[in-house]
Amino acid sequence: MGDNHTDSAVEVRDLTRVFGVRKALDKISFDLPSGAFLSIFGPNGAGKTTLVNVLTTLTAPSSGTATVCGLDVVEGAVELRSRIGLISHNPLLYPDLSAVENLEFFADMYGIEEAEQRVRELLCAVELDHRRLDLVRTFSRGMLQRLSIARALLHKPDVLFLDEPYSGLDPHAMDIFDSLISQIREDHTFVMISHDLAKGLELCSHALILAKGRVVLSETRSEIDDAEFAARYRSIVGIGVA
Amino acid sequence: MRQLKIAVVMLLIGGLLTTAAFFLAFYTAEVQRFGTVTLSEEIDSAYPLVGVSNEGLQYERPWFSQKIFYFHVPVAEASFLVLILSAFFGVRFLTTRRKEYDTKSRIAMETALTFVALTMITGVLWTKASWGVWWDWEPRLTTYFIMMLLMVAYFVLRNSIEDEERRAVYAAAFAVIAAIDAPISFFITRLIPSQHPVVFKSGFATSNLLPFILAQVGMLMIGYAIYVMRMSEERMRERLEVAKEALED
Amino acid sequence: MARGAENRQGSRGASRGLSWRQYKAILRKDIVMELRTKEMVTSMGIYALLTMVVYQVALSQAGTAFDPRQIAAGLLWLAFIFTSMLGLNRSLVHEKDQGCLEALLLSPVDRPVIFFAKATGNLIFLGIVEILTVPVFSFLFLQQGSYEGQWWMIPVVLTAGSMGIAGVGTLLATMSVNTKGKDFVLAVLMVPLMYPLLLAAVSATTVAVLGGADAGSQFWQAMALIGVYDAIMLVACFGLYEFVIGA
Amino acid sequence: MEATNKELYDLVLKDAPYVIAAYGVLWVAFVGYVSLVLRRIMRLEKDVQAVQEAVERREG
Repeated sequence: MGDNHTDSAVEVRDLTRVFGVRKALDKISFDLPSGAFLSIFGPNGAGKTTLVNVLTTLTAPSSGTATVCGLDVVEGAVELRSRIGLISHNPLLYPDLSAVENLEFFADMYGIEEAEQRVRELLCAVELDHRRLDLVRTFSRGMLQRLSIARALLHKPDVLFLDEPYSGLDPHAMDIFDSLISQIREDHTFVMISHDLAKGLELCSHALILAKGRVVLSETRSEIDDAEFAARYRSIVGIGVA
Repeated sequence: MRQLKIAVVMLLIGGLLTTAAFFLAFYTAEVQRFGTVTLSEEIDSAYPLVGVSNEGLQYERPWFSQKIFYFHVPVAEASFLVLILSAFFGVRFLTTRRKEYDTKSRIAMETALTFVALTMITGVLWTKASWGVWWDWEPRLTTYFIMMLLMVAYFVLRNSIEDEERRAVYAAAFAVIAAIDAPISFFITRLIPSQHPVVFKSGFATSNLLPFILAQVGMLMIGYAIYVMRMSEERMRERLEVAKEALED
Repeated sequence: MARGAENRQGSRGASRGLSWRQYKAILRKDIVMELRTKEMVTSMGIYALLTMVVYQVALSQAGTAFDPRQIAAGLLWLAFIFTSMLGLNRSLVHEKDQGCLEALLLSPVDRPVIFFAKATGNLIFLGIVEILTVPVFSFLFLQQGSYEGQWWMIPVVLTAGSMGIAGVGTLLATMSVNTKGKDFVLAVLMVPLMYPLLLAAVSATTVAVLGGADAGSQFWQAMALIGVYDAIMLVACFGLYEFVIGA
Repeated sequence: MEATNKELYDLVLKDAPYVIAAYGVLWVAFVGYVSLVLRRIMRLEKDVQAVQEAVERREG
């Protein structure tokens, strides 16, 4: 996978998102090759969520362009949606439906053929097969997160967006989450928002620091000196952009 | 700043026109008649005797309170126009997503609400003077009341949303739907059979038309001036905010 | 990238089929969840019953000469409008709770599909509550007078009126669920917008209860107005929904 | 005023307070609202000036 579409999974050019005088995103440009893992860092209100919202077609850019999987986020929005997945700190699951019902509902939304089989397969993969008929309401935080990974993978997306996936996870759940992510690491491109610098750097192949809607630092993993990067990050989060 | 000056000039002209209309309404406009009045003895009246009953002589009743018409109706009509303007800017906002249209829509709605409040007050006074009651659930009053509620709801909605952009989108959507609903309420009250008598209609002489037109034009000018003034205030406030933010960096 | 191409073709060729599948999925999900929690129908039903008690208090001093049939339609629609607001709020709160709405918006679904599915769900729940309320109401208040209207008029006007309530209500509830005082905001937005519908519905229902010489023509006139209101408002809500849900 | 028309004039005078009140409310409301807005604009202008001075001081 990922060998015969364009080299860049994500291409962002002069992406700007303004409302009135507030610039949530200010001329952001970057590329992300297919199969890469991008970690986006930045203080609160830096525009991380807005950036992911634009890339996931939930918010339209004010100017500039962004393409994901070679599809424009505005013109190709509907098509693009079936090729991206989101794992958030919110489980994005209905508590009053069972695990199977949740997945089958989203299978319908994505128009997946042979949904039953696919759902079964995924539930086994995230080791929730024994709780498949239980209401999601009764699940622990870790189980929720596993099921939400299954939900995100349902339609075999090319690009996965992770929105602070570690917040609220206990260490054990984190480990399971990590191992699941590493299992699918090969076949997907990842874009992750994180506050957790260590975790973000551990996983990433590319890193980006946003502040006040601008890219202040964009490096690949090999260029990053962990200590220096951490110092940079702290200075940005601490006192804002000089 | 130039716009503000134009607004002030418009305001003065509007004020002049409405004042002129006010005087014309008393000096040249014919006094309309409304119903009859029964008097015990014969009088030398400018108003014709229409009948004799057991209680006395019936004369046509001079309808002095009708003078409220000359400033009540122009205010009401201006309020309708400004509401439609607000919805128009709402549509513009939804298609362009530019904040200025949200501001315009809000200011227009605010102006409209001011005018609606004034229409209500003058209307209630007129109702009391000519029908003897402060309020009557008569179609025009009812629909106007509904329209006022819709406008109040618009501001309730705005005040209950934190996120700036979401507030703008919801407000625009509601402005549009309110502007659609207002005429529907207006027509529906006329078409639904009810126990109330059909609303009377007043005749209209040429001498009454002149002050009415003057007042209408004047009122629209005042409305426009108020809108422009509020807009330039809002713009200034925005610029100030930007400047302050720039200073803090 | 064979799968991508397949997807793309699929989304174009079978988009109508997919929309229908999505519509059914959302509707089925809402119904399953409702059957499981019984949140909306019980809260609306109990609320409707409580309204009946309040009506009894309100009419307790009216005396025997008073014929409740004359205001029955008004009381009935009053109960519907307030109970429906209760239910409408619930119907979107559970979408919002765990961020499910975001997941829904991320899937390749046309926004109007969400609108129609949600509105249909609300219509069904409202219908259930109405079916329960009408007999109870007539049992409690309308036993003295004889029924002179034509019974089939009642379901007709209830259906048409509920369609308007469900359509406009779904749009407004989608807005109010994101506001600070959910229930209050919904009431403030909904009642004035519903005014024309309520007026026409009460007129039609009164004719259905009381009958009369020109009952037929009066009824159809009111029904035509409800139809016009429903058509205009549903089109407007349908057009605005995409903006509202995406914000 | 002719004495014989007194009753009719009385009727007119009974209406007069309402007419006067309506016009008065309208007039007072407009004047009040406009002067309020104008005063706010003037205060804002002062604010703008203060900020401008602050900018100049910083640059200078």
